[in-house]
Amino acid sequence: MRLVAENLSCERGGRRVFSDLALTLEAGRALAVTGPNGVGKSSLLRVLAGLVQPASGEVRVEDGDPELSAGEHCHYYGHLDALKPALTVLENLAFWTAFLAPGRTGAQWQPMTPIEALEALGIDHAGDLPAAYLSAGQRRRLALARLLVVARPVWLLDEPTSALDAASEARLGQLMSAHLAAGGMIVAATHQKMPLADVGTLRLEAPA
Amino acid sequence: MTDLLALGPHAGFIVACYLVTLGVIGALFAWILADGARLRARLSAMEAQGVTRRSARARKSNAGEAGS
Amino acid sequence: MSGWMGALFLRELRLSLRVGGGALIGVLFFLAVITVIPFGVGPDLNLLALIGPAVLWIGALLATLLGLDRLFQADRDDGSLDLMLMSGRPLEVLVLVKCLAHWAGTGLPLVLAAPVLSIFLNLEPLAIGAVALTLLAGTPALTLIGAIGAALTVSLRRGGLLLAVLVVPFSIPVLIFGVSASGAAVTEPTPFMTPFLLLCALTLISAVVGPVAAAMALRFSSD
Amino acid sequence: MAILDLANPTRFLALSARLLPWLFAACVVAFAAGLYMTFFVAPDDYQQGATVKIMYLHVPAAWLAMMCYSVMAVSSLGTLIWKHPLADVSAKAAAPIGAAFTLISLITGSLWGKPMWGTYWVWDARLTSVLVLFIMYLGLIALWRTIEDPIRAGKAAAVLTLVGAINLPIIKFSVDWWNTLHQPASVIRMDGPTIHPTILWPLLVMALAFTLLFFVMHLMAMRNEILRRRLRTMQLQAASARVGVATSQAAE
Repeated sequence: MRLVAENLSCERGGRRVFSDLALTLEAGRALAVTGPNGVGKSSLLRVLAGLVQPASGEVRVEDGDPELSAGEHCHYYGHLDALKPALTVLENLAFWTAFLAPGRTGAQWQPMTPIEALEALGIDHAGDLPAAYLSAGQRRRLALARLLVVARPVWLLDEPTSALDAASEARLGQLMSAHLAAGGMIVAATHQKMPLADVGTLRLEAPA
Repeated sequence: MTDLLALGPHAGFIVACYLVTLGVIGALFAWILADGARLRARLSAMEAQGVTRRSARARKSNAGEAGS
Repeated sequence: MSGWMGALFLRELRLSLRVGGGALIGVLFFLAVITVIPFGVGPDLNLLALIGPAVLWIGALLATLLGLDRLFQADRDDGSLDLMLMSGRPLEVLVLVKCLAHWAGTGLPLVLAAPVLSIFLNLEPLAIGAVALTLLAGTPALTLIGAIGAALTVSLRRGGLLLAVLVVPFSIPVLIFGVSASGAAVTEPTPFMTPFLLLCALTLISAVVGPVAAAMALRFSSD
Repeated sequence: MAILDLANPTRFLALSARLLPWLFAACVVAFAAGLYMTFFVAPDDYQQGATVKIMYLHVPAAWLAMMCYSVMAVSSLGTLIWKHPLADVSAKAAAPIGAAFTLISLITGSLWGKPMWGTYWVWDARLTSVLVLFIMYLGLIALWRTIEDPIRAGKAAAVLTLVGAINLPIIKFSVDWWNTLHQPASVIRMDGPTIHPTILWPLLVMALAFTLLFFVMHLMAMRNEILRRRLRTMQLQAASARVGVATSQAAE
């Protein structure tokens, strides 16, 4: 399975954000997208996720699930946590578990149950508390838990390590390595170094 | 007891009024009691988990100093 | 297949009933509108009986429309809408489920409150039954049509009022048949069934047009 | 020295625990006396016959609705001006009780109206202003329910209550004026019988019984509210500290 994007260009508010960008990502590999602020890292992730129509070019997942679009193979972990403060932590996670359609139901893609996901991220003690009572770091970890409970091969992470403390960052590193080992792919827009071994980098330059 | 029966032609309305009043006040009273019981139960469950209030923890640490 | 729809329906309903949810606010608004009108029109019971159904219907229309602006905006603000667009679930069915949950939280209480409020408007039992029945058949249409406006104004900060302005023209047929059906139940010559069946037809049409148009608007709204 | 330092919630809980049984007993006695006098002592009215007995519920309930709103208004002053920590607890506890009494007053008024005017609802000046008061109560309860943080909700509700308190006389006056402006022939004054001692006494006793009932329920609701806030702070604590950490602190 491969994530392929060819001569992608994207416009936001009439401004050309990036143009004729191409990338291919093999299974089991991770890609860090770097570059100064405003160069379009987040826009690239949103284009890969299918949330934004590219001005030109196309994104496809080769030998993935033919009926699904490229976006439906991806988990999108953006700046917003998609959590409802009025619902408890478990209710939030249980909803996404039931709601999101899995990207591929291959054998090696065993998703975790909500409880396991919370334990993997160290917030299982707050399971029955309303999400409103969580700290920023805990909310980010709860958003990360969504990636574990539904099996999708491609992870699109926007600033994954932001608002995470050292322990959580280490946990994130382990989860990412496990995902890659299972044949998954990760595209992360980030400034800091990724808690991963070998990571390809794609540097976006501001258009000359 | 005969006076009780002499409620006149509109007895139904009088009884209805008293029933409504009893109903509304009864429901409110029951809700307050139930709410209190539910809160006390969740509070004791919290305490059982070891989550203590600041003042309780302060008292405990004072007791600790006083004791040692 | 029905797992995700059930999960979405329960989530929306639970959110609307919890603190900060908008479920019962619709009924309070309805009560406020119905109470205010006699102060303008005057306490003459016969006049109130005459305009009763219209007052109840317009109150229900306003209560539904003004409760709809958070239908998609709440999800957009916290990022849930992006995930819903990527969820691999048919967006039209998703919008339909959200509308049903919103109707169950806001529309249904209106239908249940209408008979109580019609006492203030001195409606006789037959008219009360007719208004309740027509509201039951008509309020889903108002929610489904309003969802189009909600989807169109999802990215606007103060979309609520604009939503009502955009959508009121589409809800006029529902209002006309709703009021004439509830009025027909009282005045003998005009039949009740014809306007009522047309009202049901309008609801079924809006059950198709609403979600499709709203889904399209949502796809364009994400930037 | 503050007359009774009720500001401290723990002391308030202890004091109210001791006071409640006595208040409850007094309330039961007052109701027993009131009901006995209503049914056995008070004569029927020459016009309305026995339906006047509804007045013994309707009028006290309306008085209580007003009294409850004034308790909330004073509590709102306590929240905004004197910064009394228990003031918003008292206001939030009183709102549902006030709404309940207003509802009783509305329903009994409407049931009283049916035999007298043949219709359940008449836009009589007093009934109308009680209806407006009912909507204000529901608005306050809704405001309490939508703002999550109790302190901010307390301040917002206090402002709304005070605005309401200022507007109540204005509403009362304008409704009376509106009523006389559209003076439909069918409405007769709601006063009913001239207050004759044998009718006045049961009314006062019933009013006392209702007032005692209000204080009993108000104290109980305030105790619940204090427990609810304690639960909330403990939940916030539970979320921030892992349970393990909390116990180790406790063990120090």
